[in-house]
Amino acid sequence: MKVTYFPGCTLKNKAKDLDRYARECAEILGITLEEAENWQCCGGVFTTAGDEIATKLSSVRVLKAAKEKGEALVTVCSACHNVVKQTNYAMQNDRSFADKVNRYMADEEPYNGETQIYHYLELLRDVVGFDKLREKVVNPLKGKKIGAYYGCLLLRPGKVMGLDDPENPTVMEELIRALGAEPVVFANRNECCGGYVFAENPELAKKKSTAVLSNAKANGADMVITACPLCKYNLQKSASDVPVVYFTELLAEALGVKESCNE
Amino acid sequence: MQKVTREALIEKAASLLANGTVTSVLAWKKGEFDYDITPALFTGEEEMHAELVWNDFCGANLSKYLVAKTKKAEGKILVFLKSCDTYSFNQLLTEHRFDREKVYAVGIPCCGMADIDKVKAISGDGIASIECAEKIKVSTIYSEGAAEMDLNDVLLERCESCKSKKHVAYDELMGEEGEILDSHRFDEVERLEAMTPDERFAFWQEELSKCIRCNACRNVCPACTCEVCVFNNPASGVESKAPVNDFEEKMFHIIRAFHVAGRCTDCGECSRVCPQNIPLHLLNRKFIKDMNECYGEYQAGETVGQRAPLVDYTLDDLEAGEVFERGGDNA
Amino acid sequence: MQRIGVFVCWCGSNIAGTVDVKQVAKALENEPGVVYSTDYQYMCSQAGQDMIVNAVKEHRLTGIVVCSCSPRMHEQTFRKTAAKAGLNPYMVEIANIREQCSWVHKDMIVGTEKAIILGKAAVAKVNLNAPLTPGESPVTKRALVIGGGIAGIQTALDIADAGFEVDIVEKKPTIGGKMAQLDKTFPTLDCAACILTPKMVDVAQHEKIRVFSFSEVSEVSGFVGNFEVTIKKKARYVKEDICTGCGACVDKCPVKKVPNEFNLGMDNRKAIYIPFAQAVPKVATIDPNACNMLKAGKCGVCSKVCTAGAIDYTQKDELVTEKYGAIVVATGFEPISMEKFDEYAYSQSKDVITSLEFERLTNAAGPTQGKLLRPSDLKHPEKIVFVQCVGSRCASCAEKGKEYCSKICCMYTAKHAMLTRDKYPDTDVTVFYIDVRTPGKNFDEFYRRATEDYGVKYIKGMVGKIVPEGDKLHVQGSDLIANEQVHIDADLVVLAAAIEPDKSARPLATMLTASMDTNDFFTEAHPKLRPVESPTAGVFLSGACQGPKDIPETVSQAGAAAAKVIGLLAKDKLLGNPCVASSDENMCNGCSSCANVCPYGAITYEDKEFRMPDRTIQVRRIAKVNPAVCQGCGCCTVTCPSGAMDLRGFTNSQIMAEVDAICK
Amino acid sequence: MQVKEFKPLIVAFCCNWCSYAGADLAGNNRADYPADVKIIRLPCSCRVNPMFILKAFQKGADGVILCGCLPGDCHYTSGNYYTRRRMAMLFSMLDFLGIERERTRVEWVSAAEGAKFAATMNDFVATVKALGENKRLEDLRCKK
Amino acid sequence: MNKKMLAEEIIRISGTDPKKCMKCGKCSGSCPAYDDMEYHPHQFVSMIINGNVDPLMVSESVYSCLTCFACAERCPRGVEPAKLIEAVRLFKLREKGKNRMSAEDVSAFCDADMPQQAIVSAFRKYAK
Repeated sequence: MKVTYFPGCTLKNKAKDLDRYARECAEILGITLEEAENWQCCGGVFTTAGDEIATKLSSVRVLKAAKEKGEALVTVCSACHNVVKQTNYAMQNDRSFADKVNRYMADEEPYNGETQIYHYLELLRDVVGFDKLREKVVNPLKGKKIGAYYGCLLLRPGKVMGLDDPENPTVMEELIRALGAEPVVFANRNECCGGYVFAENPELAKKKSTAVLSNAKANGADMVITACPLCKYNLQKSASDVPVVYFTELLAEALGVKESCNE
Repeated sequence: MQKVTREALIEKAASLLANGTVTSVLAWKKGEFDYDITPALFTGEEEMHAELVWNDFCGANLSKYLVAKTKKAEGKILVFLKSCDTYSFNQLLTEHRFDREKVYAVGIPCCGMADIDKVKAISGDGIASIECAEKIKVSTIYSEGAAEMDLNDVLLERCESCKSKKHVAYDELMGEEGEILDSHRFDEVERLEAMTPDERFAFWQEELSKCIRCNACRNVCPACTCEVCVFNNPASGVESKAPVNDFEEKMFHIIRAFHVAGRCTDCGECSRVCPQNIPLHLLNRKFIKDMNECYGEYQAGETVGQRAPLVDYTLDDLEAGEVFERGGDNA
Repeated sequence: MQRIGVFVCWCGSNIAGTVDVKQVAKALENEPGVVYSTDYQYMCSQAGQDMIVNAVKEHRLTGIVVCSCSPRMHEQTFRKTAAKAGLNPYMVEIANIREQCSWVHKDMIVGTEKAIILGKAAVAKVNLNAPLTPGESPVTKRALVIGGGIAGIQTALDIADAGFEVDIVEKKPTIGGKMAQLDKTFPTLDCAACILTPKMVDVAQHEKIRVFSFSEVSEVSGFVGNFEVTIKKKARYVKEDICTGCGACVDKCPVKKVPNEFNLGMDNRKAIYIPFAQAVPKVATIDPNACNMLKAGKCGVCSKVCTAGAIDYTQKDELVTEKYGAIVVATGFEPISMEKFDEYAYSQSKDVITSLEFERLTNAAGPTQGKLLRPSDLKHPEKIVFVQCVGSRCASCAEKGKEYCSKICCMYTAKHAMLTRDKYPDTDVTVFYIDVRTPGKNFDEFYRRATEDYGVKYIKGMVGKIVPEGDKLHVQGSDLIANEQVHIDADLVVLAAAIEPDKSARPLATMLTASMDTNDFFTEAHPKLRPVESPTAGVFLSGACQGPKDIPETVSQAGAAAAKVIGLLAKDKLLGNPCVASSDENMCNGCSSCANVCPYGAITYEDKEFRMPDRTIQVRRIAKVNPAVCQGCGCCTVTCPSGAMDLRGFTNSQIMAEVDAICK
Repeated sequence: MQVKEFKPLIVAFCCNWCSYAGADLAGNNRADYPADVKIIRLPCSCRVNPMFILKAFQKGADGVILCGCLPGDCHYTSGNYYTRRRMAMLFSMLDFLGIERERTRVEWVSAAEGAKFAATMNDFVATVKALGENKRLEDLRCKK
Repeated sequence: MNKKMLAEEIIRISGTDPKKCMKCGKCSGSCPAYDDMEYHPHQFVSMIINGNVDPLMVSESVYSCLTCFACAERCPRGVEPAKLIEAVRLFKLREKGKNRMSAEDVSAFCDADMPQQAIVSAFRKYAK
């Protein structure tokens, strides 16, 4: 299966490993991530106002590109996923917004949210299947107790994202189990890390990140995984000593390609 | 879309007759003129070779005839259904009007049917013969040689705005399946809605004044299969043989449209058969459009067992007076 | 042709003051069918009625028009008068020339003119009237109560005490329902078991009551007075009539780790079990999903220890069919699942519980023998947080919560908080509330006592997130009055889960053709005036199946439903309303449109043979209206495309004749 | 010559349980509304067949009004909901044919709303009066 | 623009209906930035309903909102206070010269590990 892949700007820079591991692992699982041509930055956050058009056009462009190829669109970064998915939802459900966008992009064929979007985790769960993934694991992560940190962007708004139960998600826990490790459920896994506010108010961000990791630690996690570069950044800057890694790194390790990715 | 040939139809019917699947075949045959094709029941292969017709004038929707024919027939009836006919077929099943077990439905692809008035406009009156091949060739008693025309130039209105090339019911499909189309069938309704009430009144006064109450629209309509029509029933209070006053025709058409509202599949037979060319389908489409807009998209006959908008409700439906306010002022 | 008499009433000066009654009588004299026309001061008086009776005889009248006050006032009176004169009572029509004419118009000429037109319309209608006879149907003098909670129990007892037979169908192995699981009841703090179990015993011992426990209704046919119901008695693998309820089998059963549903899974029961000590019937039941004998054919201990020989591993589900005159629905409620509200960490911590679980934790027969110990480590909780409105008043997402107020939570939360502080005064108790709703006798006083006398802290605000950390539950909520966010490290959190109708209600409603609202609560025939009846004749509603209710309300409604049932069963025959729909089989297409809109399920279809003019026989599907079930709204008549369906007393031609007369 | 005042002919279909009782209450309260309104009593607003309305117009009515129980209060639980859909569709159709939309109306009047009944009738009569005689429905077929 | 029009404009931008609020306070019970806000989520809703928007326009609270959508997800009435806060923030930023952050500010918080996404997001939130 071939899918259109939207890496986003961070994965091309600071989060290169998130990207590398994701591509390599997908190949092993029989999926080719083909990077979209000429993609533009998603903007990092989705502006909920219906009259904000310009900031959402980059998402619409990549969605259209996938539609033209007749492929699904895959994202790895939580923020990109949130922006693209929310934009697509608005294109499907907010007529006046969609009309404005389509008018703005007048030279092209109208787009009404036809593209199927997967977060990489959904790809693993719904397309590959965790049972199949388990079979491909060569290096089971036995004995590791891992907390899955979802943050906000993957899950909320639940009605739009539809990735999982926004209050009681299970996808990453299932992933951890499939990789042979033991998931640690902790309540703060869907609480905010502080997000972009660190730029204004680093103390607030630190407070939030510390609360997340201390809750993970209190529930016995040796390590926390995330899909979001900003979450990872905030969590790592907090006062906790729990290591934070991208979920794709864990995946690569279990599939035995971590070393080759780093060559 | 690849056309299915008459020979293929006969071959299919003959084989089903031969293997005992069906005992009769509901199809079309020539009437008084070449363009006057009417439904007919066949029981033998020879008969079909002699009379069965399948060409650009087979507009007649055979679904309705199943109501009467299945009651009489002993075995199964093979019926050929164009995509639009299959909607009527399902709608009749929803209303329990015939026994599905007694029918073997064969879906056949359709490229649209010809409008004889459009043909005549090109060829002139006095048609002697028509040949349907790549082109439609028409010879008249007044001219030498034949007028040639493309089917696409003389399509019936209902085929120009065809809503679906997909068959929603069949036991067997000949040729390839089509798709539900993004038709522009409400454009004309919208044009009328955009007029002033005076203009609309003038339009309908002009059109309905042509009505001669021949009842052809009712008799052909696949939704009009009542055992006794209200207009023939003295107890209904609207029975009428001859109009009492000028309003009578108007009333006839409103009541007829209302009676089939939610049940009309928009097959367009009413307008096709109207000898006065009154665009009766616009009344039906107005109801369909209103129901779609007010109560959600609904296509009668799409599946068997649907609940039509007028036999359903929600607690927060719009009020009768609000129907005019939806979607801006259309006055 | 009818011979119609017209009687114009003066109503003293009420009518005669604005309407020239003589002129009305005179004008109507010439209407088609009218053979006699007169006026009188008070038509409804004895003298007036006698005048009508005499005129009927003298002029051989076949129809009567009374021009008088509203038919809502005296239609019944004049129908009786007609009957006295030997006429069919439905040959009477009233022209309302008082409320809708003389009282609203001031001008004599205008009033008279209108009164004449109204009279003409009535005459036109009577010309087409036909004698109508109400249908009669017998009444089976037995009631079925579906659900054996407090609602069903009370209804059954009240009906049985009036001398009628009652069967209770309960899907669980015992009757008692939710109330049996409760500890104390508000606002009096009676012990629930103390007031419920005597009633359960009454049920068991009442000679007029049969209990079908561990049974479900599987089919319903018929109509008011004449229902036929098939009851499925599920196999319990114990012969109910032989088992003595001694409990020896339960003691010896080796399968010990089956979650005990009566204690909401907070402790375990055996594979063979009696739900609780006061169960009715007190009979053991084997859980086939847990029993080794039934699963693998190995064990048989219970059979060996049962001296009565009541164990029967070969028992099968059994179907029983019985006739009933009335059916009472008392299917009750369930708390909603907390699955979608995991911001409260219900799935993550055993110490986040629902209020019903809290009831079991404080109940002497519960898993902790009534000591308030938290489930995770059986320690006494020192800080308890109650959260109200969990899933109630939730309009954002239908699959998550319920839009309505669950009504009972404010009171039971106050009760829980108060009882906790009473038994364990060292406990810190906080309640998060949106509004405290206490309409009810002694309810607000009760709630005030919780705060004033027992020191329960009420915080106006809502909990947003609960984070279990270590052995604490970190509760984060808002205090809207203080305008601050509060953080409480609690030991136990109790969620007041919204309540919803029992899941069995929806399929049951379909079987009964009883209507439900969008929340699956049964709809009442009239929200104010017929609150315990379903719109479907002969089906009555008791308890929370109709809407959230507390115990006192449930018991009153149960009694009211019983009174309605008794009123029905006391009749030997039911007289129907003759103004019902009927379908002309010669015109009916059998299209099912009418059944789609019938609110009462009065229309069924049958295949009928018709002899055709050519002597062939044709089978056609046709509609049949059950006159005992039809209430005569006429909705079907308009839906019917062929006009086969008509409404007696208000036929198409009668109404058209009125229209004609008015528009002439 | 004096112009004769136009007296419209109004047919009002009222359901027995709410709006007919509302009309009675209007009478009890001696409310005032024009005698042009003639009420026909039916069990439920859902008994009104579009044929009745058309018949009234055919026979010369200038306006037709349907009154029923408030939504949610129907004596038969759902009758007025069907009425609402049917009449919305019918009225829209009449408008589509160029007939004045003000000549038809549906109003929900409860048994307690005598004053509302009278006010509704006053308003409706005034509206129809302003429209003048019902020509269109009668004349639709004739060419000018 | 008068008070009422301002509130209406903010409601329009937000695409949500504050009148659905039943004043339960779950938004403020959920908010992770509560203590860093002068006006809290439930106050945003209430003040906008009341047309009392001026204090919100001058408050720093809008910049403390993390847009984590916890209030929106948990609101039992579908009011989604985050969208109202976003609308006020946008309204402020859209005024001429009201950008809160400029390129020069970046160096102040930038470090070697910071993901690109962080700068982009901050600009979306703090500048037009």
